[in-house]
Amino acid sequence: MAYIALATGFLLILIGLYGALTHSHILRMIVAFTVANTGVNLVLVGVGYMGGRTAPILDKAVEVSAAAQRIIDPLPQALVLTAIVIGLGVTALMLTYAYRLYVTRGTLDISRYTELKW
Amino acid sequence: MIKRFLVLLLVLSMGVMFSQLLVGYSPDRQLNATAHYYATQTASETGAANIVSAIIVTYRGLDTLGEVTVLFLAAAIVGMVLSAKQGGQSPTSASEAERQLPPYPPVGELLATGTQLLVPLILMFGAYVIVNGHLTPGGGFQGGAILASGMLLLLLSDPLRTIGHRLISVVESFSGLAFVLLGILGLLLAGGFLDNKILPLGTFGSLFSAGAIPVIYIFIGLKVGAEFSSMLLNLAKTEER
Amino acid sequence: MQFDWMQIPYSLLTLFIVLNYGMLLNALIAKIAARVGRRHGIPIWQNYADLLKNYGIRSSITHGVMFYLGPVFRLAGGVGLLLFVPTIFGSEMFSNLSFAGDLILALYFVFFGTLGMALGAGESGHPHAAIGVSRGLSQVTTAELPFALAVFAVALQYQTLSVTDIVAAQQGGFLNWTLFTNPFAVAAAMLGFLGSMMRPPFDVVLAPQEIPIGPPTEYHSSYLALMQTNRMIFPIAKIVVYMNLFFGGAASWPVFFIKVFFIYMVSVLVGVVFPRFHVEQSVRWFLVWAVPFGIIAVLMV
Amino acid sequence: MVSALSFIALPLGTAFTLGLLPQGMQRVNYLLTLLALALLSLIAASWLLAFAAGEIATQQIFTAGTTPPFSINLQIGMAEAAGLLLLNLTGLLSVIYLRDTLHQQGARAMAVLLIFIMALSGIVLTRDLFNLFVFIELTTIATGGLILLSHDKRALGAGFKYLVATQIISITLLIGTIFLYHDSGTLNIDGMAAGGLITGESLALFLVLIALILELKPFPANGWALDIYESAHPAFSAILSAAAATAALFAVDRLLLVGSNSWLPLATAVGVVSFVGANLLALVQRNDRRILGYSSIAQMGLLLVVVGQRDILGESYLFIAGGILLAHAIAKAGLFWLSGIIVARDLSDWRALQRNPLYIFAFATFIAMLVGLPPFPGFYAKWDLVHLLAAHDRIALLLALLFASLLEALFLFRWFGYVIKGEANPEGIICARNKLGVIAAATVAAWGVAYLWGEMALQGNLLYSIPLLAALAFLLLEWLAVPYKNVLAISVLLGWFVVNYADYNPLQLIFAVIILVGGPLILLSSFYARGRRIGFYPATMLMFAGMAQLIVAKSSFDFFAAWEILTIGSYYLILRGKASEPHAISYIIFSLGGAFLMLTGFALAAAGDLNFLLSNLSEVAPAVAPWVFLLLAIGFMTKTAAIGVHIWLPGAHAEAESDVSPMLSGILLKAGLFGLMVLMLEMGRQSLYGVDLTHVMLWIGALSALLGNLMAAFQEDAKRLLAYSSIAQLGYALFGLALMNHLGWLLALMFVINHFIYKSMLFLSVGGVAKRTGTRLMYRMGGLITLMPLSFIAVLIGIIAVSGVPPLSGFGGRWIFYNAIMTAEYRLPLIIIFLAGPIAFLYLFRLIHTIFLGQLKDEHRQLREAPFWMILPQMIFVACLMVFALVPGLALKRVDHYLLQYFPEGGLSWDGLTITSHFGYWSPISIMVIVGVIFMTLFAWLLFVNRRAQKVKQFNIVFAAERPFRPETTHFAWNFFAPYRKALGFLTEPLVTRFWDAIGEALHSLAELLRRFYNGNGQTYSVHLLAFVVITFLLARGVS
Amino acid sequence: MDLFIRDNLMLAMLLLLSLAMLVAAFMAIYSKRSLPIAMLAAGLVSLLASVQFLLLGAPDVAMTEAAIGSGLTTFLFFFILGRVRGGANRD
Repeated sequence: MAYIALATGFLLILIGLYGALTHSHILRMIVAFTVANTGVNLVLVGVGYMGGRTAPILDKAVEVSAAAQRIIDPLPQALVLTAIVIGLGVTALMLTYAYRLYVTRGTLDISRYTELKW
Repeated sequence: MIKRFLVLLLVLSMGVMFSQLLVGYSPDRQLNATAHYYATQTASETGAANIVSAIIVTYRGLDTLGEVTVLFLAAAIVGMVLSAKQGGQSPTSASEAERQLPPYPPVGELLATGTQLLVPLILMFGAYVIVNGHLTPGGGFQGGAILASGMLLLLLSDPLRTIGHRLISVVESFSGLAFVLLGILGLLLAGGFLDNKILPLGTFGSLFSAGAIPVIYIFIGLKVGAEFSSMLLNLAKTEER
Repeated sequence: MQFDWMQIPYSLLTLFIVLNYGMLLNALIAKIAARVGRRHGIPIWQNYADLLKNYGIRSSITHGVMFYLGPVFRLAGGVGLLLFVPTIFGSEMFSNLSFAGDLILALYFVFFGTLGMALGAGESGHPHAAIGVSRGLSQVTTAELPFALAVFAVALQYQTLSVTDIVAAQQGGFLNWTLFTNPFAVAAAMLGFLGSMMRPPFDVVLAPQEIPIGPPTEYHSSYLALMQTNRMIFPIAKIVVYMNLFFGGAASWPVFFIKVFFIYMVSVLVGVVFPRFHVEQSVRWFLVWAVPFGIIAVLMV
Repeated sequence: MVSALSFIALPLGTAFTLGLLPQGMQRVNYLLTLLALALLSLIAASWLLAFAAGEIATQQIFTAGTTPPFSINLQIGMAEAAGLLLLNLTGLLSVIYLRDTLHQQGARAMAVLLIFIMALSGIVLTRDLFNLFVFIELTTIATGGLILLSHDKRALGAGFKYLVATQIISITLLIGTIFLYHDSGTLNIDGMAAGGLITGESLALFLVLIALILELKPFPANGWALDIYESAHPAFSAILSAAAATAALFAVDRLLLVGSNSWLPLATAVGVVSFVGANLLALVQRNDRRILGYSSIAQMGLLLVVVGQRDILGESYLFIAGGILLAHAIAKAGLFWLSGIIVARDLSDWRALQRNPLYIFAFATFIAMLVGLPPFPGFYAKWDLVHLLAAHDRIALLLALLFASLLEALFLFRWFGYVIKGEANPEGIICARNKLGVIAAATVAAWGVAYLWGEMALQGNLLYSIPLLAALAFLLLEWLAVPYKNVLAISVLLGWFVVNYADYNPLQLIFAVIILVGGPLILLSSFYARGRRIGFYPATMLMFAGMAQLIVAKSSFDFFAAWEILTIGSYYLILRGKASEPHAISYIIFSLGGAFLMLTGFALAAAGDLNFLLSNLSEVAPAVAPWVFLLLAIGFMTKTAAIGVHIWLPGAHAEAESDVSPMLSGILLKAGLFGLMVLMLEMGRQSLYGVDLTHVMLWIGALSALLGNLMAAFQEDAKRLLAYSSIAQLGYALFGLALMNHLGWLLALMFVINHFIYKSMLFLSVGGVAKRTGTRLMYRMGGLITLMPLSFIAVLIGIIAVSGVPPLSGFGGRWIFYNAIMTAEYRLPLIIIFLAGPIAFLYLFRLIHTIFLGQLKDEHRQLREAPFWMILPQMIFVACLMVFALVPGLALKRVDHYLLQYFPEGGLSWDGLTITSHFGYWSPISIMVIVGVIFMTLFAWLLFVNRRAQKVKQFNIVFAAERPFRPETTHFAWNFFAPYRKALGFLTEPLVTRFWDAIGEALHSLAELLRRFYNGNGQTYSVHLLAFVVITFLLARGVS
Repeated sequence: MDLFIRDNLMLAMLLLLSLAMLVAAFMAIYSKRSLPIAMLAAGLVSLLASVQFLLLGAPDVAMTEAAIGSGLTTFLFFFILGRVRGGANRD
């Protein structure tokens, strides 16, 4: 099952990258990147997944003593949590940039922002 | 077309790399040493039932501090980007385009009433998620996001409502500061920076347990909520220009 | 060899002999050349007359210090060259002042007069003098080249730079002359010799026929006399070097007179045969025809 | 010790506090920010001091009361402390610099800046991979915000491009991280490295590494970064370049530990490509900030190479990496800060710096630091790096690095040239006190680090060398007027000579006299200058300091350092000329190119010995010895301007100031000869692939002599003529050395002395004339003999001496020359040099004729003799020449005996008046007397017969039936040797010049072509980035 | 046996979800005409991912992804889209 998650995640990343690199509309690029980011998150979780185990929460179903045999590796999940929040931060920033670019130049075509080059 | 093809080629090459990763991957049968430690020691060391929360708040607290900072940064920068000081005035073409936009349609009755009903509920739910972060799924981030969505509703229902920006800013900064101070307290009173044992661990599985984790989570929640809200507010203000 | 006061009168004697011989030889050669051209030619004492006349002319002008000193340089160069080389082999009396330096001194002192002359002419009021100088320098530098190579070949051959030693090595029959032991060097040197004698076909520098050009036309009276004196001495002095290096030197004055005469004649004969060269032509000519001989000579030793 | 956690907690706390303060309290906010950064810098400094003093060992800081790998830990050691100090100090200074902007932007910007610095510190400190990711993301986002500090509207676009690029980087990094975790079971980097679970093949490791490397903005996947450098606020660019890159480097360095060094080649390869590529592209840049961006990228490339070569650098690793890093950081930050006070963005707009010599000093310091000149840390670091590379046979890498360094020097020095030369726009600079303070701090830091690195260097601190200090001291004396400084300079040089006189061996003594006595002699002419002559004395003294150190250098390091110092000094001197900028750049490039070859040579010879003694050159392994010889010889020959590498000389000498040209020609060129002497004495003959290298040098010497003379003959510019003549003269000297026999060496030394005397003299006279007439074109002059008789005498004596006509000292040279070649084994090059001989005559005559003889030009009728102070040294030189002509033994006898040690055969005998060799003899005094007597006799005779000669007026002449009325018509001056040119001109076709021009052209075209690659589209940049990852991966896989 | 069915059931669900996500992702990239649809599709991907997280035993992540990834992000998108409406068509 981990393989499915991983494969899906990878495919999402690839799709996202392809979209980000082929669309010249800034908002579409950002959308594509969020897809890719979702893919990354999926990969992260997928890597930590272990078949037949439960979520890393110690409650009545999972006693502390048996935890080592029953739960899934919690670390990747913690990482993903962080990654999601960071992703949001970056996305928000990019979106604001997009807005601001639009306000100053009136276009959202990235190929128009080439006044700095060479 | 050539560019698309090139990109496709590159993406496929990346795919090949990923497939190699996939082929080389085999799921663990046993928890590795790190995970094993978390599984066995979390309860006794931190007193938190939700191991993920324990990791986020304590073991990898530094990450979380960074994470919170990311949001803080994002909010601050969104503010900076949107503030009019930078980059001069917008060119006429864009502002004309904006002026031609039809004014926002009046908010429906349903939404207005729904908001008034829902917002307290949402805020309550957010608080719950935050406070129970060390026991059940959820925590500061999720709860913070929920708090922010409440704020969002408020904004939607009345775009012109001025919410105390100053208040949000103070909450944002204060909770951040508190987080850092708690961390330093850990350094001073317990085993290290962000150690949660500055407070008694309490009874495992109860609300008031897990040392400082809930406290920290509260601040995180407040902070995350405030950050999101401030971002939204900043964005909302753009409309008035 | 050390300096001895007696060498001064002896050197002056050499100078005197060579000067007179030069006067006569030049006149003789002019006459021969005239006869070849079916002209009558000058009397044999013409050079004496010219010299005396020019020294006697009272009116003279100067364009400046260097103009004034030019002929002095020139003649000092000629006299110095003569005196730095032993004239008669085996004779203490006529080894002149050669204790001061060896072959190299002779080789470089040639330029002393040239330089002075060029400077003097440069200060004259006439642009053509400078043109003559520029041509003359261009030509002489390439003409000296095969000679220098030949000199070096000879020096290598005999492993010495002392003129006396070189002559000594050539004694014992004419087959020992460098002319026969190292014909390439001699060929190179003789080709260079043609150029440095300022005779046809390499006399565009002086250009007696077409236009008044070059230093001699600018100098007059006693300046000209000094230069004429030099023209009597310098070729002989130069030929003495050649004679010593390539033709076995001279053990006595008669041999000296004969050898010098024949060596001089070489340049005269060539001059009669060839048309006059442009300077760049002669420069190329020396490089193409004379220098290779010199190179071969140096490489073969 | 304050906990290292304060580097994270303190700025964060401050940043949050800023939000708490009510708005409108910008001053308080600003002070808080300042205070926090100052405090952090202090803390970092205290850590660094503690480490340096050896009080503490590397420390781990745990968090969350648990040990790693279960919690995140930080580590601080010496390197980290230094890095932190650098980061926080840069931050602090930038904040001071940004005062106004920050006041305007408010608390948010300050908070972002603080967090940025915090995140960078975090990158340096953390030992946890994911934590690293978090900090990197923080820097990314903060960068996105700080770009907006700029007033440049284009910054917005640049920022977006940057964000897009970082998205791809972070995706790569995250994927790599999680798989590394999966494979090793830990996120702790040390744990990964120690566990041994991660093999070199690990793709995950590759992804992480490449992502971190991409953070360093490697060429060519760096378009986004360049745009930021160009458009962001310079103070931010300073942080980005100095601090952010530093932090990223720490990260890369740490990660390379994992996988047991197997990815080091990757780092090296990427580094080399960056270093070469970025420097290449910078060649065609005109925008100052973009060029700084390129340079930053190049420096990062270099550092990446250093990191990649860690396996062979051993204990020197930190010293080298630190040296280069600090040099880069301080210089780059300083330059960015400087760019902030310059109004316009073209490189030539930096001319505004001319307004104050202190700006120029700062600028020069930064440029020198970037290039890696002594005494800055980059110099020591490069020295060690090159030596270690050579010791491990990584020659190709070494050459690539040096090539790129040369490119870097090219564009940096060209820039420097723009700044020094030309008219400054007085409004081109806006300075505020805070900005100037920051720049001053950077300058001070530069020198401080230079001192520090000198202290740490094995080879000893260059800043302790008294000559260098003396030269630098003249910087402080700049406010004095010329006469005082001149007196001081002369006495310093003479004093140094007197003090060291006893320690020189005869060979050194000859050079010492030329440098330390000859130098003051030429300096006498500097008394004519008025005002303060800013910049002249430090440069001159720097050159002399280098020379003085060069001749006494014992180890290759001292030698090389002295070489570099004299090169810099002379470069500044050359640059002072009016139109000398292009020539100065070609001089410095050829000099540095030569120096790099030397460096390689020394490194090969040393085989890892960082403090290699020159005397050990004789014991170099036979396999490398010929290569060492070749490299060193080429290096030295660049300075002697042997044909092929001569093209810098004519312009440099011609365009230099009147009193500088003689120093350059008479003194500076001798450095190369000295080097060759040392080399050949120690190494003797070497042959490579069966070719005897001394034979090759023989050819080069001969060709230099021939072509130098020939080109001199066709010049119209008097100083150029002399310059070409120098090429030829040094060709003779080179030839003499290459003969490798006693007389050959004596010949070379004779030329050294002679050339110094007469070329200094000629340059002074011609300089004086040029000063009076205002032109150097000879055909514009004429007839000056009456107006400037003393100059004329100097030139006359000079040319007689140069041409080798007896009785002056030049003849001595020729005589020794002939004796020397009598025993030579090779004849063909001799023939070439024969060809050269008479040609000297042509140009010398040209010189004296066209300037002094002929007709006086109308516009020159009012001229006076050259200034007294220029004539005085000339007359002294005339006297020297006479003395040397009469008694050459004075100078040569001792050397002759000394040379017997090395060449026992063929010495001269110096009995009485006559000097005798195996082949011939020569009596200078006799010659002088005889010639004098003959000359005087004839002169007296002429005076007697021609006592009433009349001086005629200029136009009192007639030719071709006309009375000339204009001087031009009576003075044949232009294209003097036309026939000669027709016959031999083909030899002077500027083939060599064309060759070098073509190389330069090709490089520039290539750069112009390559930079089209940066088309400005952020998306394309991302494609580059992805392509970079893929291609690097494929290559890495292909190799392994 | 029970476990086996549960496993297969989960597998099927995961596959289905993955498929749906990929389709949604393609929509997000390929919806040529409508930007809002692309944004919605991206949000959908995120939402489906959060379900998958739940299945993969990561409830914390699921919550976060749902709240932040699909919720706030999508909202932000629309917010900005509202501000720049018309910009897309102008070029």
